[in-house]
Amino acid sequence: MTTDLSRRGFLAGGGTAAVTTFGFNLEAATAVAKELKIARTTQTHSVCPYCAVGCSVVIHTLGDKARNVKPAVVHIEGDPESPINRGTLCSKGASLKEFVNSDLRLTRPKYRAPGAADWKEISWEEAFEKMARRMKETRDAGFEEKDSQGRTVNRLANLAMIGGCTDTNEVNYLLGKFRFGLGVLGYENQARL
Amino acid sequence: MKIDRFNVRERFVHWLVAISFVYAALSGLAMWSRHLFWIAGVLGGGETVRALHPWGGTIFALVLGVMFSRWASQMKLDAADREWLAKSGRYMVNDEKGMPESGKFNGGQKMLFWVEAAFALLLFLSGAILWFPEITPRVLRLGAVLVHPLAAIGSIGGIIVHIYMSLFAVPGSLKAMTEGYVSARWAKAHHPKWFRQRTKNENESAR
Amino acid sequence: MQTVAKLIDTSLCIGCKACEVACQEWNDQEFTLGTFGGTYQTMPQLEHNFWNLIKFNEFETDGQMSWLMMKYQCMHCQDAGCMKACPSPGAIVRLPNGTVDFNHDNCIGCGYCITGCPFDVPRLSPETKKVYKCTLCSDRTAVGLEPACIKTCPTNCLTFGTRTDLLRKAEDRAHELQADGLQHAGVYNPAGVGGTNVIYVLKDASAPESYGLPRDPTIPWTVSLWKGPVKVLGSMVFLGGILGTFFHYIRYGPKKEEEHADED
Amino acid sequence: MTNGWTDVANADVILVMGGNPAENHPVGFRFVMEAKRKRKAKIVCVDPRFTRTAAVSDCYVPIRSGTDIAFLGGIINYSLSKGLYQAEYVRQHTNASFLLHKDFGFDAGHFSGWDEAKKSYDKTTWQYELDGSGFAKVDPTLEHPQSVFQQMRKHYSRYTPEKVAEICGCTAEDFLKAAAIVCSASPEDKSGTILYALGWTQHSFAVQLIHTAAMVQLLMGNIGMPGGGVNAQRGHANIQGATDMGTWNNLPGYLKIPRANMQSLDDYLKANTPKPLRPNSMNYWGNTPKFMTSLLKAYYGEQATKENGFGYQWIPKAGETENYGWGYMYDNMLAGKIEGLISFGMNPVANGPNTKKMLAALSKLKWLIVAENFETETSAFWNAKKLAEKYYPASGDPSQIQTEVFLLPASCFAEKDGAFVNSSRWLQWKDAALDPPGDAKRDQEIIAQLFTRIRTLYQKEGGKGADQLLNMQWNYATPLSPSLTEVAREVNGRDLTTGKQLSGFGELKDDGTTICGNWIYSGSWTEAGNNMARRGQDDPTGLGLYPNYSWSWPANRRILYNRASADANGKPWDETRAPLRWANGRWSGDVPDYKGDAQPDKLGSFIMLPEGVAKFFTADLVEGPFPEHYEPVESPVENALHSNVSANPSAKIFHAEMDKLGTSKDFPYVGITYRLTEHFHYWTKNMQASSELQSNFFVEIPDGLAKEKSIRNGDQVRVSTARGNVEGPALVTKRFRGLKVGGKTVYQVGLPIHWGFVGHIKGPLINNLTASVYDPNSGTPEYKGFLVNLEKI
Repeated sequence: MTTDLSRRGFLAGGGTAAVTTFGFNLEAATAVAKELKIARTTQTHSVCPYCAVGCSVVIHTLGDKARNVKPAVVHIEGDPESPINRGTLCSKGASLKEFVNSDLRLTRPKYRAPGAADWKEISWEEAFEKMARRMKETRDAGFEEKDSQGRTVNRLANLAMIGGCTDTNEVNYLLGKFRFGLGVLGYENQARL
Repeated sequence: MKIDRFNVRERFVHWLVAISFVYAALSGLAMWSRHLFWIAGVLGGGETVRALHPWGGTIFALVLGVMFSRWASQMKLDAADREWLAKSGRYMVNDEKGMPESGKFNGGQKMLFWVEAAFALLLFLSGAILWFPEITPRVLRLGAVLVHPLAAIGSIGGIIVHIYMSLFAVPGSLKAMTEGYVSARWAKAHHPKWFRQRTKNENESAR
Repeated sequence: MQTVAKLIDTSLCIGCKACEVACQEWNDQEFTLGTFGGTYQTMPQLEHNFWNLIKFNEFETDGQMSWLMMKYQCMHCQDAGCMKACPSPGAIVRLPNGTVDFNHDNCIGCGYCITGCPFDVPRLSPETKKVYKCTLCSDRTAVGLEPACIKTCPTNCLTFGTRTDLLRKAEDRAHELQADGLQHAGVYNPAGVGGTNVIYVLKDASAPESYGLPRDPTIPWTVSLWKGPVKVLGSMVFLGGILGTFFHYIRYGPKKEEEHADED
Repeated sequence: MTNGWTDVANADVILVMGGNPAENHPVGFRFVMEAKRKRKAKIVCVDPRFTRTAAVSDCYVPIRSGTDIAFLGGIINYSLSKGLYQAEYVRQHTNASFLLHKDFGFDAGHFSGWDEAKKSYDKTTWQYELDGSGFAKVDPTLEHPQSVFQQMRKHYSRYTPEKVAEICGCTAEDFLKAAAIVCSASPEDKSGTILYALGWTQHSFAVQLIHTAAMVQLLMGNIGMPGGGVNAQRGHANIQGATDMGTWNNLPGYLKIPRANMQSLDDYLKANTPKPLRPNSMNYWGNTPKFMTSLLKAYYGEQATKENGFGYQWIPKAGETENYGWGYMYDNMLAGKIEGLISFGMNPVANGPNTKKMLAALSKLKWLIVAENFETETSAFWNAKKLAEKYYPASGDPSQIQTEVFLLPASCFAEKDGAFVNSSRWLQWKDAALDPPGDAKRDQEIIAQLFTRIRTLYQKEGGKGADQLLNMQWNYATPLSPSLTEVAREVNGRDLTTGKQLSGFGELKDDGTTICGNWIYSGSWTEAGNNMARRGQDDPTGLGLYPNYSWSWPANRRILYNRASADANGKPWDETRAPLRWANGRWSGDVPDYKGDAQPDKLGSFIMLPEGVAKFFTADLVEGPFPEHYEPVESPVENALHSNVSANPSAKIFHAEMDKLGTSKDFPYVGITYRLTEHFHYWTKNMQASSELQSNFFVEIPDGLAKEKSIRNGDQVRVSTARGNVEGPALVTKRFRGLKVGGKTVYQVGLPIHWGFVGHIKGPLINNLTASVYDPNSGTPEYKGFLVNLEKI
């Protein structure tokens, strides 16, 4: 969905500044030269990732989704269609653009070897291989098929998983399958804190 | 006969004062009224004017300071000057009979000196306040916005008279500030006391 | 075009600072990470890159705490001191919808507007040497969007509309608050500056100072004098000086050297 | 939330306690302001600090942290003794009339059944008197001395206004003023809501606190009513959804984790399917077999057969008394019992109690996987000594920490689709606006890759429990990056015989012919499409329910227990606020929390409970069937009700070497931690916009204490506990005052949480101070009310 705001209307008469330099148009109602930065953006509906009020937001991205455009977020503001926030946002929600665009965002997998004093970058492939190997070693070492009384328990107590409160239901459902596939019982989220 | 009136140094200082004054005055006028903002266009645009006007004023104040230190002692008003001033109405209508004789500077010139110096001081102080509106106290700025234009009006007014006198009203005056000398006739006519002093000195030194 | 306005109902402000951030974000301001100021208030005062500040004021009266929070920004005065003081044509403009906006192409950075403003709002940027303040998001209002601060305000403390409507709404709300027991509730739309396009409903309009608002703001008298009578005086002096000397010359002509020479 | 954000606007009374929504949920708070503006609702704010919520309240009462049960208990006593409760509601919709075991009682801090040696209760006497057919005996007159109502009256008669004032540190007048406003919601045509958050849940008696709130609301007749309810304001975007999807002790949809003694599916269902306690109880959890079977079928697909109990054996089983909760997790980690930790968007070093213990525990891991948007204290834990030596001088040098750490760049909210569940239980679908930056990947891809690769290893090499891992169904169209719409459809469930999406959990079967990934979400993606993405603006009841906007669990019901909004004949208590109406043989309005066509008097109104009615009295909790005031584990005073049992006898306290507790001799003040409106948790220190609003950590100090200690605003101070310390400038304020408790002045010190050792702004981690002390029911740490010392430095 693309906004149909035209920038023509409000840029009309942009040349008055030159005239006034020579003092002939003293009270010129100078046109606003600043362009509306969301005049030609693509809008996507999303939900604020912070607290659980669940405010809807509209993400304005650069470009019209054409093949040769890499979208970038130029602005995020409240979605007026949401009965919850009706377009409003709090101070954190109002700064979401920075969340997406922050230069502190992680963009490459990093690896810290045992005893190392620094990160080093690692490829996804190498990272996945290593992680899968570690998980298997741990599971093979810790998997309990039977408990001390000989009852089938099929559990894994030496591997724990946490998180989820910032992820979607669907990702959490997948995490749940991952968890139960491994037999993990130690599984917690922010609700406990 | 030529009589030296201002030496090179004095003339330099005077013209530095004059140029910086004119620049400060014009750039100031540009920022004083929207009707005169066109001057800013002539002087390189509003931002340039805003940036350089305080510097022009600062140079003006500095060289005026030099001029002041050089001339202040000569500008003391004596009894004759006061009498001259009291009778200055006659001077204005070119009916100078009965007016006391002037020295190197007449009472009017001395007054102009003091008045312009006082205005310059006010301009400099109030100008400094207005230069940095983001840091100077508001109450000072509120005073300065009044003092600065008033002092400017006064000093420009004075200078208009000064220019008129030197260029038109008293022919031959300009040479004193350009080439440094005046004719004996001129000196005798406008500053007889000074003329006598000078000729006496010359006679004495000639003797 | 109708004059638009912003209504700030202080009885509904919760100090959430959403308006502060919305303003910063929309206007792509550079952020300043500060030091601790000993208060919840973001910074002591408005800055050239911070145009919308919530002021926090704590009071204790008879053991009862009150914590007043109020958004502070350009008031978009009907009779704007900044415009009056500005020497540069087209630098401060009144848009057809009543907004007092700065056009930085024309701003020369003299800072007279800072002195002319009775609300201490405009600020000079040390980098660009130009003055900045709230624009009422003129780029948004131009296309029919509400200003960013108003859009984001969660509690309805801020509303946007025509000045006529909002003045009526403000009066109604003040009456409502009075009926609820806040007998001094009232509207802040100071006459001294011809009314403002930012209108407050105060829980105690008898003491606007407690919110950090001036009681009777007017364009400072020195500024009015400067931009009024002093200008006339100046024009008279300059024109009078030039014309006077000219006619003096015509009437009396130059001084003669002979007259004095004869006396010798 | 039993109700929802939009519904708060329907309230006449709003009690804000244990939360500070004006600061932490400002947008949700707009409905509070709307109620205040439009309905002239009265806001009561009870909080140790005069917060931004207090600033707009009609009545503010300062109390000592952790005395909320005393305060609410006082309100119960006030309500009962003044007759300010909705009698008909209480009689009809609650278990007030149920008769209790004749030996039930409470004495000197303990309920009946306390075993001092085991430090736990035998709950035999906490049961109802049953008749011959296994149903509870009732006395509709509520006058029987063994009735819940009379027992409750007796229990709370000790909570007099004077006692409340003595415990809480407020004045009796202030308490009475607040109680009067809260109880003004007792008439049938008035409703009041309670808003709470972590100010209640972060106590060693947290669940009991919420129990007390529910009791107050039942007395006022506020549960099920628009503008009523007990409403938790949750702190993270999908904390509700994450909990719905299962925690250590739950499968999705709050199905309990099997225990080792439940060896077969039948054992499990027998143990977890409740029986009705009254003849008219609908007892909806009686459908547990359908929910569980459909989940197992979703998990194990073809491998789940009737013969193998639908794959039940592959679900891991915990020991009968085992606990794998948060506190235990890190205690075990510290003891070296955990080798690997996978963290998806969580930062335990920052948000777990006793940071030094957290750091030490992580150092014992062999490996740690962290998927994040930003570097966190957790991913950088091995570098804590370098990054924050002031606080962790004894922390290990990186060279001594053998943990292998993987830090994976994940996608943020804007870069992925899927649904978040807000506090109102609304599932709101969002679309992806752009791709993750750089090499960052969407979370589902990271999970799928890990899962697929470890499965491949087991397929190739074999290994322990391989069938458990390999039988988990993962047959997505793009298995290495499953589409979340496909997953959402699986979560909703479908009928395997018709291949059609289920329209709701009413269609679930226990014979293996339906699959459903989470029964409470069934109805979210039906044949009609993705209901979570709906944007309908209509609001036919005018109550702000918006039935066609997004989708609410369960069954798109917006107000839980809404059957209780009407009397026995189905007549709404308040005609102007009726979420349900009974006419022409069916209920209309909100989705009824009742059988849609059942006569008003046919069934109990609380269909999820075996009693069929709401419970004042419950044997479900660990430390008692009625809430009782206990002091925080670290408290400056003894319990004024029973000094011999001062703190919660059932509180979970860990005793690792680093788990020290302090006494009021060394640590005379009370510390409380909280969020500021300027920041969000430990995230926004990465945001310049938020950091600009408040760059610095500070310590909020009451005016009186600052005077005593000659501390001026801005002076550097150190706050310490038996665990650690934090340093920062003081913010001296009158908004925080000393409270008179039992003849002495107790000062509280405010500690905002948002800083750490990575990000744009840095400061101490507040959990340097907190203790590994937990609520025994929920396993939430006690972050409000612990003992601190304060020094000027």
